[in-house]
Amino acid sequence: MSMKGWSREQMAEQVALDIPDGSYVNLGIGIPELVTKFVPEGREFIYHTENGLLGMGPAPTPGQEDPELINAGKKAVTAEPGASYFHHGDSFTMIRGGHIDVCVLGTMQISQHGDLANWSTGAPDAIPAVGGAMDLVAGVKTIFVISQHTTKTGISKLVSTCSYPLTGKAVVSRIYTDLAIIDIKAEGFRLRELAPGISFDEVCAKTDAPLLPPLLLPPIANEKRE
Amino acid sequence: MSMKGWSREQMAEQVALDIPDGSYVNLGIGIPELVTKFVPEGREFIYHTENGLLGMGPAPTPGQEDPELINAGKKAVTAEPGASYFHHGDSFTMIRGGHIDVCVLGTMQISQHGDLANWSTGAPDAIPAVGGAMDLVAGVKTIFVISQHTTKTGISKLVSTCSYPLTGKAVVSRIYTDLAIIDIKAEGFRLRELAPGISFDEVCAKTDAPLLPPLLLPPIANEKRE
Amino acid sequence: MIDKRIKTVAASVADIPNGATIMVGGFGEAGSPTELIHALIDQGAKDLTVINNNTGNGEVGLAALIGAGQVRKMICSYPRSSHSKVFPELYRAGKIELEIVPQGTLAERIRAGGAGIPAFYTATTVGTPLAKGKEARLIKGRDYVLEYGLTADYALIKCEKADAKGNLIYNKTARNFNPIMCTAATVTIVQTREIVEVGALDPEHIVTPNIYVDRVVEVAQPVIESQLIAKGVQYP
Amino acid sequence: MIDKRIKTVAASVADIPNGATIMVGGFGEAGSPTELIHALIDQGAKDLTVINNNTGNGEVGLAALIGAGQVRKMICSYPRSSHSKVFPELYRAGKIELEIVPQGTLAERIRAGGAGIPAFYTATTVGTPLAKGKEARLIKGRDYVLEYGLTADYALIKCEKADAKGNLIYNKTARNFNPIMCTAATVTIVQTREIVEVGALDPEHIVTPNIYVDRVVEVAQPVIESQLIAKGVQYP
Repeated sequence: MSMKGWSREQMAEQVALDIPDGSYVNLGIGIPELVTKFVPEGREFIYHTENGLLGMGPAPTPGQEDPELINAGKKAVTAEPGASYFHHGDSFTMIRGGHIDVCVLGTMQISQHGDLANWSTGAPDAIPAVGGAMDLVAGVKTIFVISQHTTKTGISKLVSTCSYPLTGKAVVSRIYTDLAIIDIKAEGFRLRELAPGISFDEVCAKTDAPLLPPLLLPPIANEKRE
Repeated sequence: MSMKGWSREQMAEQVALDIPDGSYVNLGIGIPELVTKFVPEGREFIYHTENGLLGMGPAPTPGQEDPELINAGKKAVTAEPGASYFHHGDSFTMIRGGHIDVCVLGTMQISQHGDLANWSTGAPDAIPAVGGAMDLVAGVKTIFVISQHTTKTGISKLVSTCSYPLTGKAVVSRIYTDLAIIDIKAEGFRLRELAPGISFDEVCAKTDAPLLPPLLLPPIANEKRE
Repeated sequence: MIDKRIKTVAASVADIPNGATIMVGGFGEAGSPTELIHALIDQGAKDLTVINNNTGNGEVGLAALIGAGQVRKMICSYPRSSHSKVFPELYRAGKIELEIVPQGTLAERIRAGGAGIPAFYTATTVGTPLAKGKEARLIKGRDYVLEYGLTADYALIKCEKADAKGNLIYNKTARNFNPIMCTAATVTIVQTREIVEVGALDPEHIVTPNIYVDRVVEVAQPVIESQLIAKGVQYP
Repeated sequence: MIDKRIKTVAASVADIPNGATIMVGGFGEAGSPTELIHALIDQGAKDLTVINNNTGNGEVGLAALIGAGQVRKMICSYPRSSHSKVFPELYRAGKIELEIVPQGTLAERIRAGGAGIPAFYTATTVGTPLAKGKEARLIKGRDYVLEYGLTADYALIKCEKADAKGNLIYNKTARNFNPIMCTAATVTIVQTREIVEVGALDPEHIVTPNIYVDRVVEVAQPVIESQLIAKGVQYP
């Protein structure tokens, strides 16, 4: 059976490949949490969780959970050597102050301008619940989004303009979907890499906004053009 | 020899008598520091120093000084049991946030409206140096001033309007001088108590603003008038 | 001499009046002062405004306080919960108000309230529906909104160890909102696993200096909310 | 893997360019990174803006840096010193600029700079000459002025113990401005009495989490400024 597209794990692996050694990283709940499984050999990431821990480690072995050592998703975690605890004011100093290098988030919609909508459908009976998402997108240096390209019913999550309420405006740098890696550029969605067995036309068809082909000029040619 | 007026120590003692048990207290440099010697029996004050110590104790015995355990005047101090260290941001959270009960400061001038001028003469060649005084008067609940009534050349420090640059506007509650204890009221300087051997007329003569006599109505009479 | 110890949780919350604004520490169940909240349910104060990141779990602690109809308004970042229907039902029925504040802005507003900062600018919520009605300002080329400091009449706090003077240390991520809430309330009431001798806590390690604490009550073996929920406990 | 250790103080400050803005930790001599400052004197960067509560003592440390003519502008609360004539002479000669900021506002501006708060309101300086030129605002019946966050290109920091990842703890009142300055600089350079194993510092006791620290250099026996001054030492 030939592979077509990326699995959730493979999407997370692609994200991990793009995070430099020594980065301070905050991972959203869900698929983003899988990034920890794919840290490339020779690199070290330090994980931050909003509820007051820098140097978060993986889930403890069953039976070793401590109800007072949890992550922002309220699941039991561990602390790595060199970790530190701090209060919520200090934790968001790290976020809002631009000290976290990379945040990886899931999404409901993302626009060609990098607008993110991942906290509310805006439905009249929805109870608004934003958590730390607006702080993260406003403060973290680089926002990566990891998400299925379309909803379960086939509707594109990549859109010209978000119809859902925004989490942040022009905040996302790059999107990792099951079909492709796409940069957000001044000119809009720009394909960076296709998943195995996926064609440019297929991604275009499933993207509800213009998708630009990758820039293929080799770096040396670019330099010469300067 | 009959006593006339209060000594520096006696001024400090009068201040100490007016500080309730359990108060958090910040003492300015100079005469205010003497307050620690006169804490009334059965009372406990906890001393704060701006440079990051709550629970400051007295100067260490000579030879026991630690250059990394100092007060805001940069003199060696000690830490009492129950003391804590914190950074400057947190230290001024205590001050600006209204958590310190009493601050005792020296002064150059004080007006009948409670304006304090204790940081600069405003002379053209003076190098401005304000330290934490403006933060203290803006943030501490009760500001007591302790000072000689006049300068060495006999000029009143208690004035109608300060001619020196202000440290804070309408911030002082009470003044303790060598001659008297004077409240700052909406109506101006109001005598509270005379030092031994000092007459009301003498204090009036040495005060460069109207001085009102003490309110002599007993509390019971006051209640009846309500 | 200074001794802030109180014998019982009931006595520690006895004076909280109807209409009070109360900060409640904890993030999820970690650092949640469940015994103090239960004492407040027993006490019965009504018409409360409660500030907490969430709206409680199951039918114990904060969720039970809300369920008892004692809370008029919640200020929080994330009122959803996987184990609680209490808040959503009251909210949909129009029986409780909600002020939604992003988690970092909530933390900073509390910190500002405690630090005597009446208002500050932040980029959080710019360009989103939560910026609606907020004063906007361009500073050095970036858009910000104005946010106001938050204070409260009371704070209900949980910590690991305390001394009689009110110095506190916490356990791991149970620290969360507790230290900043201590600074922002007029009266800070603390439940602690252990009361230690004054001087037993290293001055370098104290997280909440005693100036922020008014009452300390020992709760040696606090309940764990998730265990109560697993057992189906409803308070009271 | 993450290892922020640098072998020498000279290497740790080698890249500081002319015109840099530098936060220098310490209050008086306590917590003053004297060896880092001396390395900066040796390095020779000029036209610096320096943020420190004071202007140094005697003719060593910050006073020596100022005396060497490397500082264009000082931002501080209290430029007077009983043991130093360096700053007053340059100031009166018009050779150095001074921005005077109340101590608490200085601390809060640094804290705000590190916390992504571009500006905040405070009551400090209201009604005084230092409020001149500041935007005023009435909030809930009280007057405030607007103050802006401060950031720097570099911070020079002294601490007691550090690990290779850059976690820090301090000693007593030598903590002072150091932790907040760590948060507000693009590059934070730390001299520490001791470098310990990663994991040797208790996660509950770390004052500066490693995210704020870029370079750590061990200075096992730092000079004590007051002792140098007593001996009449002039640097270099």
